[in-house]
Amino acid sequence: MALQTKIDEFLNGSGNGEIAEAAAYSAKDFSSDQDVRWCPGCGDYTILKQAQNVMPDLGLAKEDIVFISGIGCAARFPYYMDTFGMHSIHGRAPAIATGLKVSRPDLSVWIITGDGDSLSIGANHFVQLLRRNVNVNLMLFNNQIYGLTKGQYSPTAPEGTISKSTPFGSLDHPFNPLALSLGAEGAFVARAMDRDPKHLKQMMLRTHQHKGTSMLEIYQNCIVFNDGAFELFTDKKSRPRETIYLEQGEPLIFGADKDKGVRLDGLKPEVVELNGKYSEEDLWVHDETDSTKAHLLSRFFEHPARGSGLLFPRPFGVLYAVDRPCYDEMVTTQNQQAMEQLGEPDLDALLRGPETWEVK
Amino acid sequence: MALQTKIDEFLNGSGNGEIAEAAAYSAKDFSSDQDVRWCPGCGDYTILKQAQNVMPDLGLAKEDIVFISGIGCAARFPYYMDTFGMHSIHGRAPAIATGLKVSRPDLSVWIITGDGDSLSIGANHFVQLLRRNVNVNLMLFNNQIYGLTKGQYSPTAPEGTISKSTPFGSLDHPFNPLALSLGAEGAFVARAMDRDPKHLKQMMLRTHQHKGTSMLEIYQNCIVFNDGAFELFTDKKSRPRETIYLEQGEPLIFGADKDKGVRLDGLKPEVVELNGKYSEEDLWVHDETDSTKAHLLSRFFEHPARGSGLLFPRPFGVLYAVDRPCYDEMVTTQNQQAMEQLGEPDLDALLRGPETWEVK
Amino acid sequence: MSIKDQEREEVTIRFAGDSGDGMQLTGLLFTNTTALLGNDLRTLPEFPAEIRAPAGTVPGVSSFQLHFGSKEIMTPGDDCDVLVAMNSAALKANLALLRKGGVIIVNTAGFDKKNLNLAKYDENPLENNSLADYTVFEVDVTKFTKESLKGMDLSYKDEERSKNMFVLGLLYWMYNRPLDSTIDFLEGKFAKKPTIAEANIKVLKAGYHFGETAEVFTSRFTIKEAALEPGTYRSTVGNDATVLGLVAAARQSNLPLFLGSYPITPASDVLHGLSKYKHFGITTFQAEDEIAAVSSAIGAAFGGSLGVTSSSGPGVVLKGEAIGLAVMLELPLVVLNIQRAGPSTGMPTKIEQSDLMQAVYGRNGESPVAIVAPRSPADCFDMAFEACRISLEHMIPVMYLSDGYLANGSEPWKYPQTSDLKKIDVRFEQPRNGEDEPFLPYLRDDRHVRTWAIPGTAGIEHRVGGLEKEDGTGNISYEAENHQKMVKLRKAKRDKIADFIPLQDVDQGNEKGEIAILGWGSTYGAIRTAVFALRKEGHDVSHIHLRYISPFPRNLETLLNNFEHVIVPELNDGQLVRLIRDQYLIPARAINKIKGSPFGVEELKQEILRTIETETLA
Amino acid sequence: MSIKDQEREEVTIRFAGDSGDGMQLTGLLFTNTTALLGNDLRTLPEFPAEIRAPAGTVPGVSSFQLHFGSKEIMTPGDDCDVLVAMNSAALKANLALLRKGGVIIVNTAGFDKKNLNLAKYDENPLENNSLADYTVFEVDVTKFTKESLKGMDLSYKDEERSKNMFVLGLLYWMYNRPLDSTIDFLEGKFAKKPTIAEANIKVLKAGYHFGETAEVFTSRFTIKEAALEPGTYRSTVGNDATVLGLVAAARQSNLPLFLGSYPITPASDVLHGLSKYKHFGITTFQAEDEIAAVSSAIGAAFGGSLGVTSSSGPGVVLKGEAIGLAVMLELPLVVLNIQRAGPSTGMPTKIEQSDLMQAVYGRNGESPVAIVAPRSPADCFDMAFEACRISLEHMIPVMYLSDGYLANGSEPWKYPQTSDLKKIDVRFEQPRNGEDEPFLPYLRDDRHVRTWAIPGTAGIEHRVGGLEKEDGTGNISYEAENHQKMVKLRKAKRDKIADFIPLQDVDQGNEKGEIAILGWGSTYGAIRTAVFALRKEGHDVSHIHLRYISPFPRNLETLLNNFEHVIVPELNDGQLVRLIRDQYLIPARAINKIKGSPFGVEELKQEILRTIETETLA
Ligand SMILES: Cc1ncc(C[n+]2csc(CCOP(=O)(O)OP(=O)(O)O)c2C)c(N)n1
Ligand SMILES: Cc1ncc(C[n+]2csc(CCOP(=O)(O)OP(=O)(O)O)c2C)c(N)n1
Ligand code: SF4
Ligand code: SF4
Ligand SMILES: [Mg+2]
Ligand SMILES: [Mg+2]
Repeated sequence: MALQTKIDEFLNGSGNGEIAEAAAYSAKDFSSDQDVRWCPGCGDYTILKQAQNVMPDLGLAKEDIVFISGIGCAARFPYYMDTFGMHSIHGRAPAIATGLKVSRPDLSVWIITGDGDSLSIGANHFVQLLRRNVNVNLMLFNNQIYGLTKGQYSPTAPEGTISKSTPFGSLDHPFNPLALSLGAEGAFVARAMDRDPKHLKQMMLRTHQHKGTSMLEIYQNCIVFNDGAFELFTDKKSRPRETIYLEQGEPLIFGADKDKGVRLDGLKPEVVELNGKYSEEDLWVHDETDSTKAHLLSRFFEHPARGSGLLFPRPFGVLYAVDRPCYDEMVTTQNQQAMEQLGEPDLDALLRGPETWEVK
Repeated sequence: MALQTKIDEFLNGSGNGEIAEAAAYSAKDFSSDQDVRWCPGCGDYTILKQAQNVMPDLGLAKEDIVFISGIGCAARFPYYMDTFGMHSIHGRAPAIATGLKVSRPDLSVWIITGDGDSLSIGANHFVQLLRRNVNVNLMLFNNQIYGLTKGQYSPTAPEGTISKSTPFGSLDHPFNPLALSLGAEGAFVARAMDRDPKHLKQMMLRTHQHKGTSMLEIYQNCIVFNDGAFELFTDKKSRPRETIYLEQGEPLIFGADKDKGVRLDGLKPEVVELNGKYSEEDLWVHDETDSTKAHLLSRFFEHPARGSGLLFPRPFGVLYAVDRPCYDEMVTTQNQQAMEQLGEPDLDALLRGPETWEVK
Repeated sequence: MSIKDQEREEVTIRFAGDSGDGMQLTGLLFTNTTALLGNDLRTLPEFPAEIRAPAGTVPGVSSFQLHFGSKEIMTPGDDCDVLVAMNSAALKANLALLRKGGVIIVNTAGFDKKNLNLAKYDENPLENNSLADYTVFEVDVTKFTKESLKGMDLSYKDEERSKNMFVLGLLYWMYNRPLDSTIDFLEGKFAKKPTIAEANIKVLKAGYHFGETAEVFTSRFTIKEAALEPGTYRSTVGNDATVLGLVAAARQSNLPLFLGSYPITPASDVLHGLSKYKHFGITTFQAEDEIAAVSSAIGAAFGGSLGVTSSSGPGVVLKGEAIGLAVMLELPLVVLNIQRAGPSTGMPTKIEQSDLMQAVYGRNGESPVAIVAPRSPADCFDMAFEACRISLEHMIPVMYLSDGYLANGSEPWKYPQTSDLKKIDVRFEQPRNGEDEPFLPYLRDDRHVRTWAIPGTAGIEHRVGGLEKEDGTGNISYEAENHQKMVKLRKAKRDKIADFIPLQDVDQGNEKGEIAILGWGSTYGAIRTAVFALRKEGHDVSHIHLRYISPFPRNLETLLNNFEHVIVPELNDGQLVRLIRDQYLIPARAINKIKGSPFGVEELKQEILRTIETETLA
Repeated sequence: MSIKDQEREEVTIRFAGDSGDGMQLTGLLFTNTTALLGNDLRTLPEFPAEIRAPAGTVPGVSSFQLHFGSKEIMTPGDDCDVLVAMNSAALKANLALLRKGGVIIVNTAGFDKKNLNLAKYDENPLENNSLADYTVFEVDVTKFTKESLKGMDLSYKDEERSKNMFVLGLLYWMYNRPLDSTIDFLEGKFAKKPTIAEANIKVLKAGYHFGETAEVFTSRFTIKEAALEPGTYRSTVGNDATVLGLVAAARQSNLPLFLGSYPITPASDVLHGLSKYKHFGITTFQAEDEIAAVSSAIGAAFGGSLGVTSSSGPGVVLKGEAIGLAVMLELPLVVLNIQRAGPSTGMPTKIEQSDLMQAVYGRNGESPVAIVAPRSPADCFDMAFEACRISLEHMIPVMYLSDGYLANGSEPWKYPQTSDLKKIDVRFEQPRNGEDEPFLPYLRDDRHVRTWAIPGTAGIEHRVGGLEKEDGTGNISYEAENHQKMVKLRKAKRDKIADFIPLQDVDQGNEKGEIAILGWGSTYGAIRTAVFALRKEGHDVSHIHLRYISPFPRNLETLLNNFEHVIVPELNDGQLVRLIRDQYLIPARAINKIKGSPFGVEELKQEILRTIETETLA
């Protein structure tokens, strides 16, 4: 049992957080009174919409939800959610969220961040968050560009990107957000896209359900400065060929006519046609808990076409999800154990210290 | 061809950097006049010695070598090397080294950093360096503790570490420096230990030979605040059982009597005894260029004992080494191409700009 | 109906429309034409706040203000005489900036239900005579544009896009400007798309003829040439001039320039600009953050390059620790702070000069740096060059304080020839061999400046770092006397720079007198104009404007003591005024504006008068 | 031979040896015994610089200085009367600190060839009578220790380790102190290792008897009780008192305390200390860097915790941007800066108070925070508590400026009872339902303070951020008037704190007079003692010491104007003095020491006299 502070007294006293009411929420209960100020057609709109749609399904009281963002177009997000929110400073949202969640484990904390915010200036806090596995949900809006500052290349922009700051083309090799997250001990790593709202909403639900840091990368179209960056995956025609949706326990099948699959030849993945030579039984079955498979999936788009000359599809869904103790829970437990070991705090004893003397 | 600046004129003029003389160096030519101020018995001493030993083999002129460090015990290193050096600020050495190497590709740049310096405050610069693949060598002295500040746990310290700042035991899950490096697009990832100087020197040579960011993790004993952290691997008795030295193209064999090996069962590595049932032919053959194998090796110490009940040994040597374009080289090329496209710089034309008018 | 032809000494026009309406280009083209006619001028664009707002809404409005005349023009103008409003939101957002009696030219097509709603007008302002105080010209720009393009089958988008040319043509007619430079521009720009070029030119001319033929406009205006100093001019905005100043400094020192930067409003254009000039031996590095940006510049400086880093307040504060390192290493480093309104993220697109104290004191320990500040868009060239010169010649970090007003504002610039530029004198430490006595990295010359000893130089291998160092050897030292000596030396080195910068001049007025108005940075134009007016009215006021702030010019104290009252107007809550009061114990008074916008001339004039009264009463 | 028994009013002893010789413990034990005898005292340890140097070398020397007496003792003493040198390096490093004629007790075993070489002595100082000016007692401590332990078969290491007890015993004899509290301590400490306890006690007694029997020492000294204010005392070092102040504030506000911190000398002990008290509802988080440390504290404060972050100069400068965010969010935040010698990495283990200007101005934009500074080790408790109180009651970041001298120095502390402590009054915004009118997060009370509205409270969901916000609603606003209003409001809120802190008192001397010595922070003891001496000599000097620096106490200006001259001694190049000159236009003069060490009383006295002369001549 931990120390009862003013916060506990206040929150328990004030009759807050009855889930009862929560149940009654509709999506629009989560839209704030601020007019949304993204460019018309920006992918951020659909993501916002799905976030508002999924909130009622979480069974949480509105006041127990907090959105924390850094700086960027994406980072304007909290203003539009009628929950508690903080639009903080560039890159620091994971650190702020850590302080909040560790001190207030009762809250549902969501981090909204862009590819620059999280993988450029904020990359340190990003990897530390994943390592510590603080129980928060992080939504990384990846548009492969700095939107708010009007179009410089970002750490996820492919080599050769012509941008305001790279008129001759960018030279740095980009981060692979999922591979970086796995390397940083991430225990939940998933990908979605703005143009598939149904799946996006499912993924948001998964991030909420997973205990620990849930990293959801969302491909988001910046219509003004980087339009069409993900067209291959979002375009109705190319999508079936270019994407694969991962389902736990299901074989890796894709293609317009579900006629392609991925199999493992030893350690090497390979794309095959399901036309006689190979059938479903030969295919790799998705297992969210297998870190090696997650590694391979995260690297798919780098593998060159092999053998069959077929290209690898881009995986969407949950690549990796395992349970690992959460930092915030461990802190709570440790503080409670301290209470049990050391007993009720006695300030006078503390002030007195080990040794005193009298002066008459 | 690029613009000839004062630096080019100066260096070419001044008859610097004849490799001829370089050849004549001995280890002690690389030890500076400063007294070394590490605690007696600190692992840093042997690392320093090997660095001084390897320098003459690089065939470089002394003045073309620069050591850049952050802050920490390890970071005192440059003061003891009679080369150019900078003892900078905490965590920033990779960024400083990037600026130096990009502007002076002619130099051999070495980064010296501790586990706190590189994976705590400096983790952002660390991952960005690997991603960009700047052609520098980074030696990460991992002692799983903050030495200079007298004994707080570090981001590589195992859970439960009792330290000055964690009297009840640390709670954060540590980074795996090699896994993080691979996730950050690292193209050269290796591990050595202070207590095996011969192998350590070889590894230093490899980091130098590899083009691109060469990340060498060195297990280093902090005798004062974390003595024996790596005893299992450094201790003569346990070492054969607990470590495995990787050799390109060689099967994964270890054990005092070379009687154990590692094989792959599909994606799953497994330790086997080479006693009849399995022989060398069944074992996994090391391939530095295989990112999946590198991933598996980097995760070895996490795999629980399986089947045979045998524990995995800790891998030392080069886990991963592939060629990838270096950022600094690409910058040089791009600047040269710009010259070719845009011609000799004409300052007056630039000042004049697109449109002018006369006032009489 | 006859058209009156009138002469004007100065005019301020504000072009306002939706972000998509191309008002910035319209303004620029009018500006170029006007410059070519020999008028003096100043311009200031106003962009919507960072996030793009939906078309038609007030936050989506983009404007461009131009102030030009036959007299000296030093500001973009207080209120404007003519407001061009391409839609309802543009009118709503800018009406307050139009003087009573001013002219409004509205595109009626932008005042339909949809647009009125988007602009949150409940009534159409064109109908409820809320504009009685102004002369309103209603023109259906959209319709006329489309008509003039009849038969050219262009996409709807392309037709829409050329609306602004109609307005431009109309204003060219109103102010008697020729079309040719604009036509040249259009032909150049759309060389690959002749139909587009043709369309734009058609619409431009249509606008011009509309003025002539449509019997709407009752008067035309002419503005004579200004008495500008003879010479060849170009126009420039501050951030471009800053870029050119850096390039020039790199050439005049014959050093490679390395810029480590991280994008931030309003500094990003410095990064963008420099990255175009790789052939000048310039490397631009977009770092992962501001700390890496400045650190990489320090690394480059260690290697012998001109190391530069650019940012704005929230980014500069992150650089503090590394700047302190450069102070300790005694390496050259140029830190550009294109200031914006703070604190914290503040108002990124708004104007403020509130990072001066941060520049002076924003580091741990006693950490002296030099500080310079440009006073006009073109002056950004000179002061950026000076920042580099001081940094290289004195081996010290230099802070350069520009702001959003200079960054985006433009003026005619009598640009220099390379031959007019100073050479920057840089010496690298020479190689040594066994015979020479050992190299001492912290040996100093009579300016207290140490030598620049770059890697690759045989025989002078040495180590530097952020720990206190022994003078001379540069070895780590915790010795008491040495530390005090070094702290004083680093300050003395900074103060010594005063011998290598110009003495402070009086911009306007007497060297001695009743009132001195002391300014710095972008307030120059407003103060100069206000003081000019005050002097005309017979006030004994002088204008002193600082471009070198740390160290101050040697004669500043004496100069200020020549005046009974010193008044310091700043776009902050009082910063320079504190340095002056502290250093010289002069009871300087502050005039402060913290509204994200520059001083208006009239506003400033009144403030000065008010202060004078209280002063003289006091 | 008879032994003279003499009385002394005060004595300063310096224990010096190798890091391994346990001098710190020796000093602490002597201190406790001395405190129990009712002497007043101050102590200051001196550790080797960060990196551990090899045993026997000068950089490896660790010392502990104790100043005690029957009169008021306010500093650890200038030069010492007795120097204990356990080896050659210890003598070399500390001799300069011994007054001429002082006593040296050397362990001769530490003066063999090996030790002399390590200390870089070419000759044995004990033999070349270079010590003629001092009274030297040569004792082979090592030998006597081993002898006294004969037959106890202990490891060599354990024997070596108990050397220091011999010296302690000897000094107890010299200064007439009882052994019992030390014996109790040893029995407690080694409860699990009775032989070690026994050994240490044996050696302790051996040392004591050696004094008595060995016919070496000619005199013993007694120091009477000091006239301390009656009450119960404990001793404390500053960093511990800081920790207790934070814990007390958490309890008195009944809030959970969240410390986000990153280790750095000399601030780490605050993190170490707090992390022991988890059962007080305290969470300590060792963050990845200082930015994450302060950011996590802001996150915790947003959630309703008392958010604290601790560091030293180079770390605090990294926190600037986030502190600016807290200024904008108007959340409570306590920032502890345990200062060290700068700039840059500087001299981490050395003493300086040069981060004041950084605290005041080290952020972009107009970013006002409150600043407090403790004046003695025990005062760290009060001011840490005050920092929390001000921050929580005024919803503003508070900077707390301690330094290495306070952090590690100790003094007797008449510690308070919980019942003596203020309650800290915190109110959370109450939940609302549909009927209530909408919640306005930036509504203010008459102190300009907004309410603390924490997540989990129904009906007051709201968003905050670093962009300028509209007063009242807290919505983003780029509106001109609003920005100026908010800048002024944030400052007014900070200034209003002056109504909730004590008026400035005069520590010593008259309320009006010739000279005021104005100090802040850790220079208190030295100034107080120097002023005391000066007044005794008949000078009209008063001592005013600031603990609240931003805002200044309401009456400070009037108070300072009561004096003809104001002199400001600081351990920096002049910082507070600049704030005073700027704010009050008072020609305050600075006395500066920048040597990594505190003012010596005599040194300060002389400096003050010199300044008075020049002043009165001027
Ligand atoms: C300390 C700091 N540095 C830089 C900036 C400028 N800045 C704001 S957002 C941003 C990057 C935005 O890119 P991203 O995170 O991808 O978000 P997006 O706008 O693309 O959604 C930058 C560089 C800032 N506000 N603060
Ligand atoms: C900005 C800043 N923060 C903190 C410190 C204090 N500090 C110095 S070294 C260090 C960590 C050292 O640990 P590590 O990098 O592992 O090096 P080691 O001493 O173990 O070799 C810290 C926290 C500092 N010098 N500067
Ligand atoms: S700039 Fe791009 S990311 Fe930002 S709002 Fe516009 S479309 Fe969206
Ligand atoms: S503290 Fe540890 S790491 Fe540092 S020098 Fe001593 S032994 Fe080495
Ligand atoms: Mg982005
Ligand atoms: Mg370490």
